[in-house]
Amino acid sequence: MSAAGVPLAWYLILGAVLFALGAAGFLFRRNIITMFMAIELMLNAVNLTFVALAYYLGQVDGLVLAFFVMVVAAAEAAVGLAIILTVFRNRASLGIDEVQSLRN
Amino acid sequence: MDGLLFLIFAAIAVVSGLNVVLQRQPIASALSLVAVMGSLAMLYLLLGAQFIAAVQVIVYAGAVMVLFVMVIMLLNAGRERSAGASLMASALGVPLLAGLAAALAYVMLLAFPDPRPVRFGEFREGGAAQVGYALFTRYLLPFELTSVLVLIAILGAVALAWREGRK
Amino acid sequence: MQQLWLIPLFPLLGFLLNGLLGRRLSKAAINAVAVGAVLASFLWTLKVLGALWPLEAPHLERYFTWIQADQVRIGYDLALDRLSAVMLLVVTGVGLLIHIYSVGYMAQEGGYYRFFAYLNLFMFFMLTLVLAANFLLLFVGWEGVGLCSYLLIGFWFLKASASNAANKAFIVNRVGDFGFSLAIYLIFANFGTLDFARVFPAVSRQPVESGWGTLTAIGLLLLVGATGKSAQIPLYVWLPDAMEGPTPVSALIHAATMVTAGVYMVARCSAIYLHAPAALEAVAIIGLLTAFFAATIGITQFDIKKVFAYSTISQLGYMFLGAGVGAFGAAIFHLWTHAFFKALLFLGAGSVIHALGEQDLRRMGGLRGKTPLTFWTLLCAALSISGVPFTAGFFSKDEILLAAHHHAPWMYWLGTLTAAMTAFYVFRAIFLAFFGEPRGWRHAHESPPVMTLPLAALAALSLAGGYFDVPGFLAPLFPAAAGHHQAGLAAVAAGAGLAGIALAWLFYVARPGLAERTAARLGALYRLVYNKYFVDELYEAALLRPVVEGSRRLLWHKVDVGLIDGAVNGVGARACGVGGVLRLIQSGNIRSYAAWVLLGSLVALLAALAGGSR
Amino acid sequence: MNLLDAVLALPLAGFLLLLALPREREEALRRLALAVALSAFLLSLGLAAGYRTGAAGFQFVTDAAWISQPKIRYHVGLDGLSLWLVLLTTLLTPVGILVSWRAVSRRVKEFYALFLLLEFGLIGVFIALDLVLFYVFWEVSLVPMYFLIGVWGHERRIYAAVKFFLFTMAGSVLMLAGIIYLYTYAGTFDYTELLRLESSGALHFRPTEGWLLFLAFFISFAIKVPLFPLHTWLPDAHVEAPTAGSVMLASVMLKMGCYGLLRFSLPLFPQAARDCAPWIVALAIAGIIYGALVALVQPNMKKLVAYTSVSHLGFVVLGIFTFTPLGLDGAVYQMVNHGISTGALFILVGYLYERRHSLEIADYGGVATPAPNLAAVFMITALASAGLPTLNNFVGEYLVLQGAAQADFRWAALAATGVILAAGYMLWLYQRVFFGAAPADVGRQVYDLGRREWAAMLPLLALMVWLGTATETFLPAIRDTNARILEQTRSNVEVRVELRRPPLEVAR
Amino acid sequence: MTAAGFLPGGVEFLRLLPEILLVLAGTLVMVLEGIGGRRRGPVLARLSLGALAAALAAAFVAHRYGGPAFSGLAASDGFATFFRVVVIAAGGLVALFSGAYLRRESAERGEYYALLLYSVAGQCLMASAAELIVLFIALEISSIASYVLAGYLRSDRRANEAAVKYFLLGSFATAFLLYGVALIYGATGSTRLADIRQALAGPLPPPGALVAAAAALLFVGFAFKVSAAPFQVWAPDVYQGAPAPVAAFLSAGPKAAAFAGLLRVFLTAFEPVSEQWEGIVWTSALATMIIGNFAALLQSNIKRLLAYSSIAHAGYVMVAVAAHSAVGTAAAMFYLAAYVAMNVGAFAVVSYFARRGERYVNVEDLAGLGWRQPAAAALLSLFLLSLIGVPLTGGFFGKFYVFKAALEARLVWLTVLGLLNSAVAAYYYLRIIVVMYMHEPGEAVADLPAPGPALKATLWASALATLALGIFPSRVLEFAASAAALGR
Repeated sequence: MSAAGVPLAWYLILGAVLFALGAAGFLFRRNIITMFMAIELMLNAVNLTFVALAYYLGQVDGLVLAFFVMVVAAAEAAVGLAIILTVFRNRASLGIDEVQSLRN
Repeated sequence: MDGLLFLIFAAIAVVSGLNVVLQRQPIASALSLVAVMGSLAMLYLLLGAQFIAAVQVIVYAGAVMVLFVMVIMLLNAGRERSAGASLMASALGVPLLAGLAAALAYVMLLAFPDPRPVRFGEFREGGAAQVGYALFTRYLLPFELTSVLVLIAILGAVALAWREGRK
Repeated sequence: MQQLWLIPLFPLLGFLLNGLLGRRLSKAAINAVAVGAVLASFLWTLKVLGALWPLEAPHLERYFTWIQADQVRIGYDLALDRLSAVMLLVVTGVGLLIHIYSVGYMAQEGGYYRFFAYLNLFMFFMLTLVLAANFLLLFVGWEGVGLCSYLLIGFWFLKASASNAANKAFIVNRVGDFGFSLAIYLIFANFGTLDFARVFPAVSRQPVESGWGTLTAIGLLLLVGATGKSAQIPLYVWLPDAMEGPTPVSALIHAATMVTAGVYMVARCSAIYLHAPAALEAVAIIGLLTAFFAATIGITQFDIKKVFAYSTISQLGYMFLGAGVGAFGAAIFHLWTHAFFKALLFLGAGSVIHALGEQDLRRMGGLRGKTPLTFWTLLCAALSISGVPFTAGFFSKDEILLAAHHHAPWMYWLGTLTAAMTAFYVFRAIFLAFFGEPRGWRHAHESPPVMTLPLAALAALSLAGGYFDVPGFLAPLFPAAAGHHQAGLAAVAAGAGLAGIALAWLFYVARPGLAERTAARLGALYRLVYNKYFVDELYEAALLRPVVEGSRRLLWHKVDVGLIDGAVNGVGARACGVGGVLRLIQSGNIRSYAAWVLLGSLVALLAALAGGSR
Repeated sequence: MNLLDAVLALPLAGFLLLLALPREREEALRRLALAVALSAFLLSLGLAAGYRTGAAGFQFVTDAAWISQPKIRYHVGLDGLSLWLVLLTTLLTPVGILVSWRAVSRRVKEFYALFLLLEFGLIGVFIALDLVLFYVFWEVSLVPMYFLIGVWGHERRIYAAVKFFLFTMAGSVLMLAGIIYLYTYAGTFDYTELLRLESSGALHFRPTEGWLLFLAFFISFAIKVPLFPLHTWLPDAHVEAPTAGSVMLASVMLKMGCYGLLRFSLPLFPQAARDCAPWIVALAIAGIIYGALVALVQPNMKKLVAYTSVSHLGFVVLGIFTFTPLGLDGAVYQMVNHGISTGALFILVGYLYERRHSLEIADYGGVATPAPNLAAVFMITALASAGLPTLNNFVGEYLVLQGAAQADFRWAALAATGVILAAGYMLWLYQRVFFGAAPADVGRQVYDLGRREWAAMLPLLALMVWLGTATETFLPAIRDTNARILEQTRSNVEVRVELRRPPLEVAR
Repeated sequence: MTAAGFLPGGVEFLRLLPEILLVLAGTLVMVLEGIGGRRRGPVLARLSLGALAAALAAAFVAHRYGGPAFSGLAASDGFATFFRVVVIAAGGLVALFSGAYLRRESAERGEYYALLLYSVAGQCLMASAAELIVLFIALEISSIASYVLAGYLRSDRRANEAAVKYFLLGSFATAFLLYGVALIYGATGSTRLADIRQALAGPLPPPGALVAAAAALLFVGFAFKVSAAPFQVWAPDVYQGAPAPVAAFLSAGPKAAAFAGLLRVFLTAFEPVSEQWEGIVWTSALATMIIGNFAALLQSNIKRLLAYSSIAHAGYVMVAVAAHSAVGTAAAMFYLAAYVAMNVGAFAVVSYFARRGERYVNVEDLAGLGWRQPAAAALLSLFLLSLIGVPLTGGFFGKFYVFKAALEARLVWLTVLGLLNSAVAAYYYLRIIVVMYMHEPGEAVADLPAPGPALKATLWASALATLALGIFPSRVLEFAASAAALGR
């Protein structure tokens, strides 16, 4: 199985695009959970970049980094969701736009 | 062949990524995020990172996303209502994002002009063995740190989610 | 060493004693201190003069350094030459008489000790002025006498008019002093010293300035100072108001001594003026104009002291004329005689006021019988000032007019006319006061001897004072006043005086009421003169109000509060405004925050890609 | 630890001591503060006695290490310029304490503590020979004054205090920038070292640099002086400050600016200083006339006096920037004079306020009748500040104007008008307050000077006469210091306009 | 190659002793929290204080045995020691005065102290990390703990909001940071700062665009944590919403640690390409100062005001970074030390004053404090004066050194503008003093209890530090200078 693949740059560009998409989600979604998921999307994009670069450099380190990113993401998820929970308890809503009592 | 695979999964990834952004229904976003992750796992395989691909599916798509879905269900977060809006975000959002994507993509093209196609199987370091070895040798410190991190995550989650009532 | 410094010192001690302890001292003690101090310096003056006679060369005494300006020493140095000798005699002599007179005059007044303290202080400064051996010390005396005049004019400070007059006097004098001080700076800058003994020789080594030059500038600036102190056009306005002060003050300060300081200073600086003809000419013209102009006003006044005040201005004008035409000796001569008869006039007027408690000529009349001594002494003074032959005034005035004629005939004629007017208004005052029927006063009484004795002494001096040949005495100091004696001119001048007297007789004794009719006929002109040509009003409108209102409305309200503070507060407001705008970033909305983060990162990204953009 | 350090340390010690004491025992606090201030004054007399005129360089020098890198040293010393200003400070502090004895009744402890801290800072400013040390004292003196105005002041005290602080701060940060920038050139903060470098020509800036550096220092000094048009903080600060505050502010703090000009601006940046001189002189003269005119029409006594300060300090700046020995001597002399006479004026106004509780001139009149002594003292002070010969201000003004006349006669001519106006506003003020018949309530409220009030005024009156007549007590030290400063400003500067020699110089 | 080469030797543990101690202590506290009975709060508080003290000592031990650790991923050098001391001290001060506050809110539980200790541990590690991924994880440890702390009062809506904002934006920014790591990894093939430096300085440097982008993205990540413009947006809301002690903590430890990371990364790894990022830093510094100071002018809520002030101070430090020199680094270090002392002190007073439920957090509420609680007010004034930068306080020499560094780097305009900014800043700090001393006491101070011993201790400690740094800064500065020579 050896058909011409695509240049590495494509993977990286895909990563960039997904990163931007994640950012877009953070910007345009109004549901806290969705925003959080958008961040996860961004992290995935970064991971893709790591992996692609690992391939490019022929090193395992990139993969290790990707692995750590996953762990961190998991940890963030746990705390993040807990925080979201408390917000929901106090506000009975996940609408981010309701969460702006702190302002000038 | 693997060029085709790339295109397919890249397409899936982008489309479901878009879906994450466009869906007003959190659960839908969650599911499409799972799809993104799945396709990314495939791309990892293409890049010869079997171990990461596996972890991606098991931990990420599996555990983390399940957690998300669970919370969504728990708080039965319905369609989001649009209360108030951010002028800043809606006005600048699209051009900014476009700019960001463009800039990054441009950097990539500039930095990796090498036209040689990515070939499946060229990179053989991606196995669990190699990753594991790296983890427990060169990257011992961060690995240990992740344990602390997870510990904090648990502690934090407890500290926040705990209800006095249950004492 | 003749211990010249003792001469001013005695009055200073008198001042300190009376000033610090006066409130606890008895009247007698105060008198003793005050009069004693002046007497002491008078006697010491005589002693010194006796010792130094005939005082060919100036006698200089250096005491200690006052200010060491860079390399230049400005010291407490006193000098005595024939010029200052004359002044010393006038100041201490007349001063003594007036001190004695005041004992009687002020007997009933409150603040007795204050009065005599001030009077002594004045003597101190006046003597410093006269004895000063350099310009700065002269300036000390100059300002000091101004201060005392301020204090004494405002002696009755409960009266607004008094304190106003006092302020006016001081401030107008300050305008003059402004010129004087500039002259001093110029002298120092050009000659590197302020000592008379160094400046004048240096000056006389200069060529005579044909046109405009430093010396001329100095001369004119000095003249500005002189016009202030000696009440010449345009700065004479303070002197009439100064009559708010007690009459002895008017006599001592505003007739005999202080106001003549200007003349003294001009004479002292003759070296400069002789090398700056333009400046000298200015002196002459200002003097002449003042003499004439003041005389016209004098004719129309009814306040007896005002009449004499304008007469003083006029007579000072004469002295300036004299100096201006180069007859410095004559000017000082007139200063000398004037000191006697004008002091006498004032003291006499004081005695009258003391008798009636009234200053308005229209409410006097017929006092001759009641206060004969005052009358006769006043008459002597009047004759003398009118230049009736063989009185003191005759000689001095004659000298001046002669010199004037030699300098420029028209000056002589105008001077003569002035002389006539002088005679007229003085005798007008005499006749209105002592002749005719009493107008509105009940009882009057002659003053006590402590007042009349000085009157008598002065009367004698104003008759005989002319026989002391001051010009001759001063000849070594000044180039001989040109123009030999011309009997004709003298006769004309004397005639003019007599004519004036005759006219006064006609108007106020022979044909009472004629004056009113004439005044009515003259109408507008009379009113103009009667109101002193509205000069005060003019100054008020043209100088005072613009300055005050301008400062308040424009400088303070507009510039200070409006512009500068406005700008400052504006900056403050602007800053807060910026803050207000920046606060808008903090909308509290996460997604717009995210947009900021995004914006920032994109900018950073692009900037970095651009390869670092400073 | 020589005498000078002791003089500096004493107030600081007093400050700490006061902080430690209980606030209830107010009389004791007052006494202690007075004792400290007086002993500081007596010590400083020792300085005057021990000062050797003509000796080169600084005296009573202490040069101890403070901060290692960059080298910032505790380097203090005294010369003819600082000597009298230090004495002025140490003299006026006890006077100020006496003046506030009854006037300050609340928060006594803090008041006197801050007052001593203020003295500490002020003395430090005048003796610091290290630029950073100077800046430190400069700012330290700012804080207590801010509190004195803000806490013990009158109605609009807060506005005034903040304005005062911000004005000074805005200036001083620029100075800080200047100091540091200078360091990046010279590699030292030490004043004497800098002088050496400057005169050896080691400090050559590019023209613009020199100018900017000069301005950085100049602006902060000009604000402090205050030089027209940067003066608007002064009237507010004065009107609102408590009497003692006004005294210290007018008498000493304003001198910090003038001192800075002489100590730093001229010697360190001679070229720029000479280049800017005409403009600065223009501002100074504008200030002289402007301040006098505005003072003329003030309805509020303190404001009036404040504006006279603007006018008087215009003379100082004028004198400094004539670059003539006379001008500089006069400027320094005038600093001291103004300290004495304006300080006295503020004290007297304070006395009036204590009696009538108003600063409005309109609320007074005829005070001379119930309070003849007060009237007499006020008269002498007013005359002093109006520049009457034999009193202090005359000498300073004469020297300044004479110097100005040597540099450019027109300057003298313009500036001298300020002297006329001085007589105007002073006598007019005096007339409206003291002359005339006293209204009933004035007669009731106003009483004559008390013993403590005399005690505060007498030394000042004595000094007015002393400074006015026996100038040789003070001038020699000033003279040779100024000579050195001028020497410094001539060093490697091509003087564009050489001073006009007398065209008619004959007395060879 | 064998694993043996990678197993850390004993000394390497010593080099990370502070972190290890803190983590262990945190865990211990957490466990005890589970088993301990009532009144355990104060005990745990003392325990954690002890742990922090020990860690402080350990920091010096680690310094004594300085050197790389764990195959060069971390390093215990002077730089690390300096920041370890700073953040541990900050954590200690906060822990010291948190107790009273938490008791008042009846929320003194072990988790709080555990999280605090963990967070401090993370910050220490940030200071000593020599490799990007370690740095990243350390950052996450510090951040996640502080996210939770921000929302620690879970029933308090403001706290929730603060937490969620902090968390979401924080992880958002983290993503950028990570992306930057990825790019630099791709460019140089390593994430070790030393290697990166070599690669960038080496004969055949990696593609400039990639490096530039990496630098930019990394800067974004750090700039967010130090709340530099335009990434400061989160700070005011979070500081205002978070409990006062936590706000104090956030403004001190994480900020200092993030600066440590920033300095280390940019002055070792990216030093060779400084021209590519100094412009960004310059701009950000200026913007930060301006936004911080000017926005603070109109604040009425004192916590928010202090938040803006802490933004402004980040700007000043950023000026030192912009100088990118050893002197600048030393200046930044000194500044942060001084800043931590005075800022924690100020927040301590606020937390003491706020009362239950933070009723009184407006500037006006402080009216008359100066005469009701002279000591507290005087110390607060001291801190404020130090924040203004008045001499004889640490704040002054902080600014002094920062701008000296800037001028030596010829950043003239940045200096002038910065100094003018500090003059503007004087206004809003003075306002607080004005209210305390020049306004008549209001109801807020009427029933104010005297400060407790712990608070007193905190205040005096901070005050002493502030004064010490202001009067005898030499020792600290010398140490900073010796430690500042990064990557050389």
